Amino acid sequence: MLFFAQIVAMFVTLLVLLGIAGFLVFAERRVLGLLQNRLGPNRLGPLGVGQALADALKLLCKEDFVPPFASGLLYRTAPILVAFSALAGFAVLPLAPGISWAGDWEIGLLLILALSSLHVYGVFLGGWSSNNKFALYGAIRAVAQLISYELPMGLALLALVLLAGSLALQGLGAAGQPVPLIVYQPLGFLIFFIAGIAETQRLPFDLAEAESELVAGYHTEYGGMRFGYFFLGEYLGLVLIAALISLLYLGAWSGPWLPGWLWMLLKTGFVIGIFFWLRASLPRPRYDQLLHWGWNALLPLAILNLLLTAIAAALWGTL
Amino acid sequence: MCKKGIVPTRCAMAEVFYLDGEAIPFRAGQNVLEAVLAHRQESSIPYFCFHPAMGSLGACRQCGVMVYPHDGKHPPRLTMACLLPASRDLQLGRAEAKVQHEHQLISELLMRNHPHDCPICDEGGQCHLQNMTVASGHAYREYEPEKRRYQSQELGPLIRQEMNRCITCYRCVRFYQDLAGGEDFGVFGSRDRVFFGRLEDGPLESPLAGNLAEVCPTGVFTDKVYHQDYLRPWDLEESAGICPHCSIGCNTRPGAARGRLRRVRQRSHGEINPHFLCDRGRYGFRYVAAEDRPRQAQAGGRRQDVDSVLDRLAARLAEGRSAFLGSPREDLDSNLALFALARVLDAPFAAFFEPWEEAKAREILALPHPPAPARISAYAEILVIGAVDRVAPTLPLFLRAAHDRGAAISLLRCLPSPLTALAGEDRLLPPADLLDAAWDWLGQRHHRPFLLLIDSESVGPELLHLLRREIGTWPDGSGILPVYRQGNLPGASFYAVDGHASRLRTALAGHDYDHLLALGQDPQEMDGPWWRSHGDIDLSLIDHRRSLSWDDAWLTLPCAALSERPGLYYNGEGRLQAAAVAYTPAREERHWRSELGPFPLAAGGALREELLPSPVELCRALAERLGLSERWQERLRFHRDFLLRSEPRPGDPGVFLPAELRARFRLHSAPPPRATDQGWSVCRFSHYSEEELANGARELHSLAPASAAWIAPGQQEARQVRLRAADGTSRTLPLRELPDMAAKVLAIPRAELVFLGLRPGDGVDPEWLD
Amino acid sequence: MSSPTSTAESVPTTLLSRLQQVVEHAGSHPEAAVCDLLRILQAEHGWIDDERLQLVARLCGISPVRVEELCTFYPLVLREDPGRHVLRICDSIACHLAGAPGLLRMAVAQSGVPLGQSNGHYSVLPHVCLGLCERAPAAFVDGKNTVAPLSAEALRQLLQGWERES
Amino acid sequence: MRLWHGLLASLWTTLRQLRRRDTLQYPEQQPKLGERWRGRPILTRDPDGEERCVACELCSAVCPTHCIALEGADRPNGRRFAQSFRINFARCIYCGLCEEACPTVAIQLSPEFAFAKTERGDFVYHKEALLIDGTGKHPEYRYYDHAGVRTQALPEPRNCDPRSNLP
Repeated sequence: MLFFAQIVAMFVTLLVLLGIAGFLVFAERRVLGLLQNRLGPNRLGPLGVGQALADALKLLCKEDFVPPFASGLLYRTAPILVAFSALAGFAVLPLAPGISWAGDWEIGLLLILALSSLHVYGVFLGGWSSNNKFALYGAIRAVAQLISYELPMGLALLALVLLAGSLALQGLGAAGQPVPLIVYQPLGFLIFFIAGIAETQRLPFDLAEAESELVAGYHTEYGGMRFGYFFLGEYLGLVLIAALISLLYLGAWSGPWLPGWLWMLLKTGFVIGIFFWLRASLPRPRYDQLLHWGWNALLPLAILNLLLTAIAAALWGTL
Repeated sequence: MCKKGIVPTRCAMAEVFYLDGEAIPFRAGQNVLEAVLAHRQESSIPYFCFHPAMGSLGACRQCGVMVYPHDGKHPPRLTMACLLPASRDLQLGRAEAKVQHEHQLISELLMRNHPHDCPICDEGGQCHLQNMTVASGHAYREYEPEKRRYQSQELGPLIRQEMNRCITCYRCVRFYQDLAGGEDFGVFGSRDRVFFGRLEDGPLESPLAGNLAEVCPTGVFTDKVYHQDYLRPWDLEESAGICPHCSIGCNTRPGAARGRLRRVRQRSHGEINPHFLCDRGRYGFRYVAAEDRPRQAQAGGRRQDVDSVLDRLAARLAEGRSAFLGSPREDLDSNLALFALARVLDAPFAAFFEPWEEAKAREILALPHPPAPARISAYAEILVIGAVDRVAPTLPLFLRAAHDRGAAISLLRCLPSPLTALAGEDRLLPPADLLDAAWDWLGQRHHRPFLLLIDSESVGPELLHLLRREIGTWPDGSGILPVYRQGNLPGASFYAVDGHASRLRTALAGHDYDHLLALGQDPQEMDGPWWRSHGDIDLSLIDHRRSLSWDDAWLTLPCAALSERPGLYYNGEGRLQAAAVAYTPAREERHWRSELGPFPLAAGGALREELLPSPVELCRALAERLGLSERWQERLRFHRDFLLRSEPRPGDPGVFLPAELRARFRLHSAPPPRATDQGWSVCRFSHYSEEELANGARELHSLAPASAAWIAPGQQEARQVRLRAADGTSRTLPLRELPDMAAKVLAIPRAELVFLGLRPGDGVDPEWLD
Repeated sequence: MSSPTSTAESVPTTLLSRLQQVVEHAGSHPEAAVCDLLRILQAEHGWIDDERLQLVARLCGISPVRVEELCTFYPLVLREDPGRHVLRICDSIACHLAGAPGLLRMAVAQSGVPLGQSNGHYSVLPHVCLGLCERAPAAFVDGKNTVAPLSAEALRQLLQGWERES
Repeated sequence: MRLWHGLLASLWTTLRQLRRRDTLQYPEQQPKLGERWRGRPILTRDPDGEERCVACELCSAVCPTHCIALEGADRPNGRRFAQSFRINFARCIYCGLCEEACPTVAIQLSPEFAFAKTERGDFVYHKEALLIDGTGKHPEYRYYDHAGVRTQALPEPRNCDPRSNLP
């Protein structure tokens, strides 16, 4: 019975997550509008909320078209892989102490890092199987970008793990009580934040789908709900990274008056808002500049950060 | 020819002078402007009053160039290019600021009284003044007085005058008086009141008046007929055409747009029509838009679709009791197609319905290569027989040029003629006496080559026969140029003049043949009495004009007009020329909502072609229905290949009927001379605008006088005259006096002559009525 | 060419025969007589109307257009009825400086019609140089006499005289 | 340092826009269009109420999309007018060259810009739909005042008459 209830609850969680992703698309457009003197979509429903539903419906109703030149199986699986890897990460993400599907897994952080790497497989397979030069370029960019930013990200987290002495997400969250870890790790936070944007291929680092150069990048040939999966994956990844940032650096569920899970949600929302803000403000860098920063700036900084943390930990001990 | 930019000294061919450093070759006697115009299409020197046919006047002062003297002592000076003889190594400047300023000033002066009405002016888009003003850079007027204003005249249905636009270049009056010999148009007044026009309103009398629209460098004289269907010239599609309205075969440039033929302009052919086109050629094209032009096939006077009419016609032809009649005004291929059909059916075929006309065609074919019209002016002695100016109105231009060069022109005529002023010898004779007079003229000793210009409509075959028999004894270079109103007489009659007409008549008069299929000809319009006495013959017509028998004919098939199909025409000198399709008749249409009217073509709408079949297509369809398609094609190809050794394309100068093909017609015996009595005789009266096709051109035909019998003044007090045909029918015609015509001659329009079965020169017994 | 109008009633036979004599005098070039004919006809009638134009054309064997070209070109041939008298006041440069414009204005004011038009009795025309520059302003009366210099008073009296005459 | 400055400056710039809104809620709020707005071309009349168009065909000649088609005719008083005048707005790109080419200021671009049809053929506007009862941007202009041609035959004393007695 409990098992059955859990299945239902998981299903509900999934639906909620998908709903959040859909809502975020709308929310992003509204926020961008606000930041750019515009209004954004405001016609459907109160404040235009219905737009999210309309978009989803539209995507669902579109023809499921596989280009004749694409390699079918990979082409079909790639978007699912993307959506899956993003969704699976939420299994280990704690909303508050004890609120998480996978419980307090010791290797929760590792799992999330692994899943986020898996995400790029979907992207790459999609670009590869499309048999389209723009898609392939986009996919190659995504892979190279991921490799370049995975390293500083890992190193930044390593410093955190060093401080907290735990790989478990709940443990890491607990380490941020009462003082958020950003206080100890400002540099690490910055590195993780930047790498996180790159990881999720958000603007300004969305070079894998830079429409001015690559039409639509890796999902050039996709349409309908398959494209929708990519979209879902992207926005769920965004939520995941934002949640991780708030969990790891911003003190997770700590906060006065309100219950912890709400604090967690609020902080995640805040980080997502910052992501939107960045998107509205910053232009896209050149691809070589992106890699240059990743390897020549972010990676040495991350190593430096780890070194400093290690020294500090050796001198004053861990948390 | 030197190419532009190549160092001129390398060019040994021609002598050159230099304009802005560019070498320009010239021939001796050319002036600078002529040489520049001959060198390239667009002159870099602006000009107005100069015209290649009229030469230089130096009146407009527009064509100034800077002349640099060779001696180095004198300063350079500004000279009019049209008055400056081209000489070797002359150094001229055009592109320099001073000259350009001068051009600008002259433009400004010329525009001083010119209205700003280009938008409502028909000349806009093809206006020499517009082009030159833009080219000279004059854009803004600094002096804006009130402009001079005239009362324009109403100059008839063809030409419109808007005198306010005049820049007094005098081109019109130079053309009209000096070249065309017109007497009813002149230049009045002096100073800035100079007025070009007639004494009072009224249509211009010269048959060349239409050229004023082309001669005028701006919009004083514009084409009224074009104005009815006006579309800017840049929207017109122009093609290479051949005028089908007389034997000269002038080259034309029809302009069409949106499925309508809108105007015809002249296209220069150095041998035929170097500069000008007559009004029949210019305005005769409107027959394609005649209100009564047949567009529906009929059987027994009732409308039927083409296929069922063709079915019935084919069934009738299969009976083997049909004869065929071609037409000298139809193009070569149409005639050959019908001829080939007649041959495969083994049926009688003729190009003429009248043996008399056929004999004349035979004599025309038998003539040795006649000179080209433009060569007329090179002859020193010319004998003109008949009213050539009425038949081929451009000929007086060449005769006038010959006269100006000192040629002796003799004129034998029975009708008044504008050539009287040019003729040294001018004899007014009844038509029957023309032969004797011509014989007398030949009897005078002529040492230089001479030319006989014969209006073959007013003479009989015997005159042509006797005269051309003598050619061998004439000085080398002498020749006969016959003129007539059929556009393709040699081409139509080549296979059909060995007594074919007589045989056709005999066949139809007997019991074996009771059906005649006629293309572009109506036997009733060829010989009235004969046709009336053979009323039991069924007639099928293929034509693009509503001829006399159209509504009574057994079957009628409308076909495409000459300008709606390509064609080959042999002109009077035996020159084969090709005409391109001038236009495809069409109606604008749109598909989605008919009540909103046609969808604009320019906006992506469609034209629905309203095609009528060409005679060749009709013949092919008949051959297919008869199951003779292959044999017909074979025949057609055989006759065609024999006649067309080389086939010209539209725009080509043309190829000649080979001499050996003409030679076979020389062996004929003399046609029997007609008995002449000393009483009244008839001659053919015609107006320049008259021609079977051009009669359908409403605007042009409105100038033709009403049908009447014309006699010399003071011969009869009667008001009317009644003439009887051999079969007893009669015609009563109003009697009109015509000054300066032969005595004891009744001049009668062709339709009446045919109705009565009379030929020019026949004696008549007129019955005078009050 | 418009149809020739009958001139039998307007031109007396004596005059016609005189004109024919002039034409005969021109010999083989009758058109050379056209100026003389116009001069004679204008002296007799005061101006050249359409009938006389046609008559001249017929006598000289040229088209009326040619005659009209000539008539309208020369200022001394009048194609409109000028009234009984014609006063031509020279307005070329010497006379202009000596006051011809004032005289012309005066004449217009007195006759009551614009220059070149007749008030029924007479008309006043400006004219190109009369060759009397030394006695400017000069005038030419009725195509016969010259008055030079023409004072304003003389002009007034002249015109008044003509008006009284009628 | 410049990089950071640039990043922060751009973030600040976008943040400052939070309060401003340039978007109009279009169908409810109507935009205020400028005088020289290039919307749908119209045909105007002169101050006397006569059609200004004289069918010179310059607009159709200059139109880069060939969307204008017209044919002229003469009125009984000799004035030229457009017998038919059609513009296919499915093709028109509102470049305004026709207005610039028009010598009689007949064709003018109006501020009307929003028109949608369900059928392509309905975009073809005929003269009745194009002609307005007004003078448009040039209220005083009459082409015939400037043309220098009287199309009506008015014998005036000022007309040049070569037969006049004046020298």
